Amino acid sequence: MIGSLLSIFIFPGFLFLMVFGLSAEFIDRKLYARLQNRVGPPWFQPVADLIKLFSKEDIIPEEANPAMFKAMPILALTATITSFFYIPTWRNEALYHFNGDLIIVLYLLTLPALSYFLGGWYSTSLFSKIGAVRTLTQLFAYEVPLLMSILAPALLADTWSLTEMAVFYSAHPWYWLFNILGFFVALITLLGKLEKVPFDIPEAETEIVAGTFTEYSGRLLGLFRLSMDIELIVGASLLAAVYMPFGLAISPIFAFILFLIKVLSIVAMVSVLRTVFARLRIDQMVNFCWRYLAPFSFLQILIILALKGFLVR
Amino acid sequence: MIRPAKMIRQVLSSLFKKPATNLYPFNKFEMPDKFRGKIVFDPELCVGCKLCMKDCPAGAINIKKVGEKKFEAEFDLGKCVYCAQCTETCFKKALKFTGEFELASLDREKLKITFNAKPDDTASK
Amino acid sequence: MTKEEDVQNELVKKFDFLKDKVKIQRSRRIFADVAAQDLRSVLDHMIKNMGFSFLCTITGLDEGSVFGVVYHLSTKDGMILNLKIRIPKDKPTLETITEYFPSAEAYERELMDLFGMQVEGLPKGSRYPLPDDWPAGEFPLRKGWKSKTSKQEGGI
Amino acid sequence: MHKFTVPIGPQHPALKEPESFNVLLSGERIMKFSARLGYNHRGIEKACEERTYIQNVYLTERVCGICSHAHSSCFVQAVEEIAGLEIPRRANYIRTLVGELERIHSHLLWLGVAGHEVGFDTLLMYAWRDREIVMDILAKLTGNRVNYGINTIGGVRRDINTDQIKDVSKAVKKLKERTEYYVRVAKEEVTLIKRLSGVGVLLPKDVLKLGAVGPTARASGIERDTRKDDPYGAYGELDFRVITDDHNDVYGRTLVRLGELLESYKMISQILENIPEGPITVKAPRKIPAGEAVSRYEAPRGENVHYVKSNGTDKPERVKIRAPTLANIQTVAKMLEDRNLADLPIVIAAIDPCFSCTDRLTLVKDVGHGKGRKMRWEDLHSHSIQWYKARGIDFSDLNKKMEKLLK
Repeated sequence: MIGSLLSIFIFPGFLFLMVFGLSAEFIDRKLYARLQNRVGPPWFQPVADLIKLFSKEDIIPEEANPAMFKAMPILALTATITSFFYIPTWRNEALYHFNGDLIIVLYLLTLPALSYFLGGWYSTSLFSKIGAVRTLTQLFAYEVPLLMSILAPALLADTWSLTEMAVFYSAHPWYWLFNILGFFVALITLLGKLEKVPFDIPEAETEIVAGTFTEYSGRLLGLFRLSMDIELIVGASLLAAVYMPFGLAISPIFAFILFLIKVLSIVAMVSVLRTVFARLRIDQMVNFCWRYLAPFSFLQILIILALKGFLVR
Repeated sequence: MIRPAKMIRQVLSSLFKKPATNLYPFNKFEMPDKFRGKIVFDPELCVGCKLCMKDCPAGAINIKKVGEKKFEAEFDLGKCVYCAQCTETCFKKALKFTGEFELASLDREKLKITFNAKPDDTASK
Repeated sequence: MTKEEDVQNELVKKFDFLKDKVKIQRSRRIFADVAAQDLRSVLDHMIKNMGFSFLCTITGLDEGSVFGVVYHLSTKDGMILNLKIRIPKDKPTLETITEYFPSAEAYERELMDLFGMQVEGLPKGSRYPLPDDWPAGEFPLRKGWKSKTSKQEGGI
Repeated sequence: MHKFTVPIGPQHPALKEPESFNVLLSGERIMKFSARLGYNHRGIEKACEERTYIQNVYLTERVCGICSHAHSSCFVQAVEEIAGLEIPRRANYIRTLVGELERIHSHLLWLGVAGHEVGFDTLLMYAWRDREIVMDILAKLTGNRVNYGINTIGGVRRDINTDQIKDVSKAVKKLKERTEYYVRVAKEEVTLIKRLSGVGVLLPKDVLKLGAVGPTARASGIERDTRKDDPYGAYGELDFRVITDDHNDVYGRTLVRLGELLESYKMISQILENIPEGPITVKAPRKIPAGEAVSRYEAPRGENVHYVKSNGTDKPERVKIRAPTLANIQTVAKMLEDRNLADLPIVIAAIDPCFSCTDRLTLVKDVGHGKGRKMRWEDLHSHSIQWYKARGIDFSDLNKKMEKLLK
């Protein structure tokens, strides 16, 4: 009991994720600034922002439903943290695994988007309502390509569990190269899930103030910010686990460092993509996802199905 | 031809360049030599014609007579717009502008500075 | 015969009451005084067949006993004709010219707010440029009106 | 679809200056758009009547931050025309040089703001980094980065020496290469083109009817440029092309502004090559004889019109300032008909609005009490309660709730 409590709260759990999330946010912002030829924030900036937000008073709008208003940030945070336990990070098998935990992880990763929508809708302000509706429309646009592109490696490994996929791919070393196309589709849809620039339409500050987070302030906004940082880490480690399953059998220390490198390289890719694109409109984003991302992920599945015939089990 | 992420080469190359921004309070940026900053007044040269008061767009300067042929300028940096028109209007060249521009202060009264005349006795003048 | 003289002759030929009212100040600048009631006919002629297709702005003047209103119209090649009319201060009414130039609405609202002139025929819209809680009866650009901002707040 | 009105402004991240728009939305579609201006009203026209001509030169400079030289040159030209002053050719050249440098600084600023409005912050950072080159040149030439104060009645206040000319030509070479890069980005960056083309459409016939000026009109194919039609300063002796475009939308305006940047670099190198020798100012009388004049200036946003009437004293009788944004704002309502909300910031930013130019009159405090007095927070608080109570809305129980809260 103590071991699992320890692992939930301390090591691969809340504390580790918070530290890792904040440092990933720092790396993201510093790289984003350096790409724009700016100096960028000091290392303690994300922590300072969090402390500032937590020390501020959080105001709840009068017509908003206080229960739901307060519950949404917590829901977003818990969903992202629990999904981290099912992802095999530096050992061949995750903390908890059973057949079907791939679906659980993907479901838990859509819960934050749902909580942004409910949080925005229940704060009854004009801007957050428009932002909430945009979050949902964006959710439907990027969810199908993401699911398809993660399904492809699972099909190759014939399992629904992330851990068995990791075992399968470490047994057949070069198979993960077939999923490269799925990796790029997943990377772009990850931008949509994390609401980074090409798809940060729900939080477009020049159009609708702060979108779903307009009415949030103080601790609740701090929780939302924290859940977004951790979601960045969880998304990146999901992609790392599914698409880069190499080097897991070596000694724990090297495996851990390799895991850090993989996640930080994905975070670096996200911030480079964030720098070079302008924000799309919601209708452009939806037809981009359906016209380009979805067909590519179907193509990826076709490749996998064709390959399954030849590859020896 | 149209292709996505056009600025990618420029953006990646600036990773290796020195950032264009500098941390202002820590390393200061020097202004060009003839930059119009704070105005200074030399009581010796002033003859009290008050032309500068007439020409100042912001009404920031106030010349007071403190003795025979001795004048004192009361200057409100809070209202001055640093156009240096007074330095040109004054044909006695008693007003000059310096390059100093870091004049922010929390209290409006501290911005009112007075250049008072030398307290030597008037007999010697 | 420069372009300015062509415009001058055509105006004088078309409207004899403009006999000696049109004067050329310099190249591309013509000033003309018109009586208030003839304004529309002169405007109509200038827009339709003299190429004055662009309204630069409308200026209001407080000339002691009378209000002056100057319409600045310009052609494609840069010539400006300034039509000046005078309306009595006790009955300062004007007709709108938004059917020729929709953009005139903002300039005419300025006349109403700042001088107290009455422009008839203006479409419904918010007032410009003064705020809604501006005390009625205060017209800042009239000569007699003094602003109350004290010296400390930057008044002269 | 449920319709609701979205108030945008007066304080809104997309708007750099206070102006308020009420947008009637159904879903994402904009059905009706109404603008309410006048928040940035400072009473410059009335203030001009209370100040001498010399003071007015600096007052008209503060009509707007980014086109300060435009307004002060326009005013000074009108006064010189009334007083019949013939300013030396070298002063004309220096005035045009600073005017073109200001156009470069204003267009680069606009390029960054447009990038920010469509969420392309990298373009903002790079455009504003390159803008520093031209700001430093202006600080070296005129002694200040924004309000240059180079104009005076009868000429200019500072001369330009040879090594300053070398600095300017070196800077212009660097800026030319950077602008060509931005033209390539504007023509090839997919997401930027997607966000800019087809947005804020303004047909040529609407331009004339609604009276649009400057790049907004030129992007719809109307060739109106005051520097060509009504040449002032040294523009008569410079050869340059009026950039027009037939996209009729925000993308066209971007290309027109970038094209004008390239034209400005050509003009500046011409000015630097054949700037004539000679004095830079002519003695101007303090009292200007009675008369009136209309002067026009092609500001970065469009055509400035100044009407000055003098009555022989040293204070003008009437100064009328018509800024380009006042003419362009009428077209925004037309451009936004049934577009969607996401386009609103970029369409408003596309006419490069400068609302401090547009509103220019006095905001008076406390006229009812005769003399202006400072109101502390408590007086304002109690005053507002009396004011509302007089109108039948009683906020006083609000006080009790506040006290309970504060205890």
